Amino acid sequence: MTVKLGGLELRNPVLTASGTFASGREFADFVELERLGAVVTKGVSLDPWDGNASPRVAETASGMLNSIGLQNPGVDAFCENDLAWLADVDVPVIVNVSGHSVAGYVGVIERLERETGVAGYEVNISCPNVDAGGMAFGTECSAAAEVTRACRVATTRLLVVKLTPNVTDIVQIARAVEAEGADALSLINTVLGMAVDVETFRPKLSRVVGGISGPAIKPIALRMVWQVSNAVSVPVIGMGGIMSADDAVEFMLVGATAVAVGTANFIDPTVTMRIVDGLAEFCHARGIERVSDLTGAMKA
Amino acid sequence: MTVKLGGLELRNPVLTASGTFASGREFADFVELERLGAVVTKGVSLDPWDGNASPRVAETASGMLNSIGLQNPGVDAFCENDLAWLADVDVPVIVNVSGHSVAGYVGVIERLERETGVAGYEVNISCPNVDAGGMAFGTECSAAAEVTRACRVATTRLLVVKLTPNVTDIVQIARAVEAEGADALSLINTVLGMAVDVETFRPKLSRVVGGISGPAIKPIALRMVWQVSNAVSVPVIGMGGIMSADDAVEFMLVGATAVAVGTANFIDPTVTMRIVDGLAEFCHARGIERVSDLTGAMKA
Amino acid sequence: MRRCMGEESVWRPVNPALERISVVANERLAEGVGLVTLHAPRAAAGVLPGQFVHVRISRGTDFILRRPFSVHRVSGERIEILYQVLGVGTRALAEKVAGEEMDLVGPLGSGWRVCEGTARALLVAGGLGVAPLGMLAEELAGRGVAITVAIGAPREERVLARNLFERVARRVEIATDDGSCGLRGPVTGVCERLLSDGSFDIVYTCGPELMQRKVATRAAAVDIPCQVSLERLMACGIGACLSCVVRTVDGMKRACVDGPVFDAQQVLWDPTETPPEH
Amino acid sequence: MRRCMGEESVWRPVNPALERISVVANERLAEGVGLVTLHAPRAAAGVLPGQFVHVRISRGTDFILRRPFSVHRVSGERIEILYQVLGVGTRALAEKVAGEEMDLVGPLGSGWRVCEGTARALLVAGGLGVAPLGMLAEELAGRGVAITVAIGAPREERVLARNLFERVARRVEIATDDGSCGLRGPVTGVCERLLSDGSFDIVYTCGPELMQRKVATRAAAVDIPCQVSLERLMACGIGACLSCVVRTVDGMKRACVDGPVFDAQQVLWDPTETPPEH
Ligand SMILES: Cc1cc2nc3c(=O)[nH]c(=O)nc-3n(C[C@H](O)[C@H](O)[C@H](O)COP(=O)(O)OP(=O)(O)OC[C@H]3O[C@@H](n4cnc5c(N)ncnc54)[C@H](O)[C@@H]3O)c2cc1C
Ligand SMILES: Cc1cc2nc3c(=O)[nH]c(=O)nc-3n(C[C@H](O)[C@H](O)[C@H](O)COP(=O)(O)OP(=O)(O)OC[C@H]3O[C@@H](n4cnc5c(N)ncnc54)[C@H](O)[C@@H]3O)c2cc1C
Ligand SMILES: Cc1cc2nc3c(=O)[nH]c(=O)nc-3n(C[C@H](O)[C@H](O)[C@H](O)COP(=O)(O)O)c2cc1C
Ligand SMILES: Cc1cc2nc3c(=O)[nH]c(=O)nc-3n(C[C@H](O)[C@H](O)[C@H](O)COP(=O)(O)O)c2cc1C
Ligand code: FES
Ligand code: FES
Repeated sequence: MTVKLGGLELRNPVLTASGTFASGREFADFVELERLGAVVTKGVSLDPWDGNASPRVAETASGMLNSIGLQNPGVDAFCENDLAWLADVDVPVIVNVSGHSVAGYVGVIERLERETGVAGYEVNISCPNVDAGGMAFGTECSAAAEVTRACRVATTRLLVVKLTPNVTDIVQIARAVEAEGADALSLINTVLGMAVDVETFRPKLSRVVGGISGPAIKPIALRMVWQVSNAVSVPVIGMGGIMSADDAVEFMLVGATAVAVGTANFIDPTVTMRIVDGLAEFCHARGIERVSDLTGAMKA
Repeated sequence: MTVKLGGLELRNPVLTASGTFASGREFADFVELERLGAVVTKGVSLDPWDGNASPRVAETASGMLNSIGLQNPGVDAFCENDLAWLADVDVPVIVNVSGHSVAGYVGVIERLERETGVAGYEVNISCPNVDAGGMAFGTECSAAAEVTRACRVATTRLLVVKLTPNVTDIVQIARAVEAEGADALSLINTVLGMAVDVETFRPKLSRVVGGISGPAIKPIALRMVWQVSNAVSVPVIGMGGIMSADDAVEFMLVGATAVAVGTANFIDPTVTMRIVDGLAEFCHARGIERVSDLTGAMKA
Repeated sequence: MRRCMGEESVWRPVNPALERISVVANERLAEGVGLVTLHAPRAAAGVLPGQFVHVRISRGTDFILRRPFSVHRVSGERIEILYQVLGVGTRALAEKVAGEEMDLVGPLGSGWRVCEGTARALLVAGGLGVAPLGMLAEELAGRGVAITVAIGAPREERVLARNLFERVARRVEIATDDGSCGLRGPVTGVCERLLSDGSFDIVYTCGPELMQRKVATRAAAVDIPCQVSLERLMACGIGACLSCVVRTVDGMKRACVDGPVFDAQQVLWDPTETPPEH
Repeated sequence: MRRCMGEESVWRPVNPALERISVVANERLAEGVGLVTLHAPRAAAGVLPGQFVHVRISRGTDFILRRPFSVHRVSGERIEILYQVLGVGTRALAEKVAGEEMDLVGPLGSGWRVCEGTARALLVAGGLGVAPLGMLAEELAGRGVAITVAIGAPREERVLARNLFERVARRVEIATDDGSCGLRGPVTGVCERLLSDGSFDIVYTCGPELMQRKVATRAAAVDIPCQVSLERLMACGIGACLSCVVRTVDGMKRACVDGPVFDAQQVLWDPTETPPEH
């Protein structure tokens, strides 16, 4: 069941999607964390962020909207609490990194370089409010490249860059990021959307727009993982609406090396265990020796 | 219940979304066509198009994928059969226009200018395979502007341009199209996606990727209608996942002047009538005098 | 080719409508196969053999499209649907209990064409292909047509609607893959023998597409007209979406309104499927 | 402020788990209000007053999130949930019949805190706010605490759980908006009078947020500790998603794990809501 992400060998290809699993502690009653491929933590920034006003979530057809706004206590508190707790758990930890500026991203990484127990970073270049001319870093090749370059200089650990789907051509962004030395790509982050309450005439999120996640976006995510994995040579971590082992298989068939499970954790906190077991069964039932044989095995 | 689209006054804001209603004849058993705001026909091209190989549809969570590929018998056959049939129906007809090139779009319009019974055109600049460097016309401002300009020269009838959601910044495209004289904008067309059969390892669509429609894309569509209607002064026809009068209200609240109902026609062929009635009831129950008062009435 | 091509069918379809229906009974017939009886008075009164109904199994948005099913039998205000559990929709259908409500759009499609003067018909069914042939057999028998039926199935348990056919047919032949009932082997073998032995005015067939194609080839070889019933993924079911196209000698046709029944010779079979051995 | 702040509660929570449950009964109590009894042995054994369970009402993807409900009562292996039909989830819950299966994650949240020495408690409920107070009243009564309950409702029909409270409380006061039962007017009026008349060790309140805020203000005015139970939209229910945050004097807290019960003085009430008149 092992898969390789850059220099990292994972027990299996099932990861947690950032922001949906905290740092794992909240799931300790439901999940054997040691049986995950890796824990990808919630987004961490240099300074504490308050996040957005409530309501922060709304339900949509086969999905949900969120505008949490990357609320987090800052990297120091993260090291003290989350990393310290994770130190006793035998699972690779990939820290999801947020920033308002290139220096912000790099600052988080530099602080974390002083810690053991961090296997790698997932750089989230798809937060909607950063200082690159009001545009997210992830929607422009040059900005995406700049962040990647700066982070690459800051670490030799696994460097994953997480892409946004809200672009005309995700392949261009992926190529730009790969060229700057990213070891792997994560996709997709949430899709921008909104919803309105027809009784009150108010938007359902206080910030009006938010990110859609869940099964509704799976077809978009699959399409992008397929496009990107055909265009780059680094491994791709696929995510977006994975609810079952079959969904995970779908992502691997279109080219993902590993998968991340997000919103599904809210619906069934044990879901990652079901997917780990289900993937093994899927392969076993079909005589597929290595789960990695699924990667890119779609017959087009 | 009347609303205005450019120079055209519609009985009510409920239209049919192109490609989901043929030219109305197939719905004659279920719908009083005269009670629609307008019939928007399936896409028509200069020459007959065969469309894509089967399977052409697949179901996804709260939605469906299609890769019909604009199969149509060409504009001459359309005039002979569809327009002739519609001539006896008292409903405004907006013809959805497809093309592989600027000349292709213009050719369809020129041919239709010779016909009575056409109230306007909806120019579909979001078909995935056209000759503008493999990129859809709808994903580049300059190409979108060029098509609009050429079509504007060809007609004084209502000119609607239909935008694709598969772009980084739909507002830019909308502005470019408005600047070239479009009377109204339609959005959104389908969202690019794919799905894979995990039993056979094959894509569920023969063309691998297709367009997602239905409730799953509603939050994306609402967000884009909101963004665009705040940025342009021409009316917006909102669509994407409308299944009920409440959904139609949501689109109007974020800024749509009219709405179009697509995939829902497949699920309930009488749905447009339910929405026309439901909109009237919604307004009546709340003492809203004109349905057009809903347009942009969201309290942000 | 002799009789019954291009001629008018003896049956005339009624207009389709959206109809609220309720489950009267839902019976498991075999592993993964069920028969659901629906109270659907309008459809029951108007449906012709070979037509289908487009059923909204779920009202939620978990899966949104209707599912097409042939009407297997009609009795009074009820229609019967024979179904195989394949995916999310048929699984949900299998879980329906008496009293639950759904709705359908129907009756839809062209149905089997029967011409004046038809005296001897051969019906060839593969697996669930018996579904649209049940009503046909009863109606033909009612018109005094002599019917021979060949049914193919993987094993005995999956030989469906045998009683119905034995009640109305002159002769019923069965073939199973494992030989647990009737002959061992494909139903196309039985069909070939019947076609060379007897004489028929028409062959009606439904089942896996490759099987139908083989049956059509055999019928053509002995110059007997053949009607096939093709399955396609269907979104609208009423001719609007073009998801269900069938390539024919007369161009692209829609399985939902121009079919599902086609004259076999009209059909340009899918070139990606292996052609039948001759 | 006197007793019971920051001190340990007499109750200790158990770890939550995913539990398969089934509907034992589902009863309509009033227009849009129901009481569902669930077989949920693990939750029943471990749940504390004021805790909630996170229920997956639909297994489809039509609406995917769980719905949080307070446990109203426990009896044996069963828990009772008092619910109001508001949207798609509670509508689906209202349609559940005996025997249907669901699952829950629970017991979740902090629950009401009860300190050693509590002798007299005032419970103030607005509308569905009675839900998490039912079990509290029973447990407090079991510990010999003298309970006074004030219930507010729009009209008589909507005065919920009256029997339960009358069985265990020393005194039950009712206020309805239309005066069809008890006093006419808001329950906060009753609460104010009770607080100035009697003496209590603690006030527990649940209901619309503005009402809870008013109750808290009144309790603070007479220097009695008050616990409130706050509702927030909840995605995960277990502290991971940060959708349910509550602003407090100690920073952002999560209603699902740090609450839903908070000491009233900890809460920084939503500034966009109109403040209560003093
Ligand atoms: C005119 C017509 C009449 C039919 N009559 C019957 C009948 O009487 N009894 C019966 O059991 N089935 C019948 N079918 C097939 C039936 O519609 C499908 O099996 C059903 O829609 C599958 O739904 P699902 O959600 O269970 O499967 P899905 O989860 O949608 O799909 C499961 C598998 O079934 C395939 N499939 C889905 N829909 C169809 C379809 N329309 N045609 C062929 N394959 C499909 C899919 O490609 C997939 O491989 C008929 C189909 C047509 C077009
Ligand atoms: C800890 C906790 C305990 C609760 N206990 C009970 C209880 O015992 N009985 C009961 O009837 N309800 C209770 N609720 C509220 C209940 O969870 C919501 O009413 C329910 O989730 C609505 O689901 P729906 O699908 O019917 O409504 P939706 O269609 O999701 O929404 C309908 C309306 O209800 C509002 N709403 C939705 N979810 C919540 C929520 N979690 N809190 C507040 N408002 C919401 C929405 O904003 C919307 O205006 C509790 C909520 C929490 C957080
Ligand atoms: C509540 C919530 C919070 C999230 N927070 C983060 C985050 O901090 N950093 C990040 O890169 N992605 C974040 N995401 C995006 C997810 O990691 C994931 O990319 C997305 O939700 C799609 O996967 P899913 O459909 O399985 O949820 C968040 C998603 C949700 C729903
Ligand atoms: C089967 C199908 C065919 C379509 N054909 C066309 C078309 O010919 N021209 C066009 O502009 N849009 C076409 N569309 C897009 C719809 O008009 C509409 O923009 C989209 O489906 C979103 O709306 P909905 O979610 O209500 O379906 C088609 C959509 C579907 C599902
Ligand atoms: S199913 Fe839509 S045209 Fe046949
Ligand atoms: S509901 Fe997810 S943190 Fe509270």
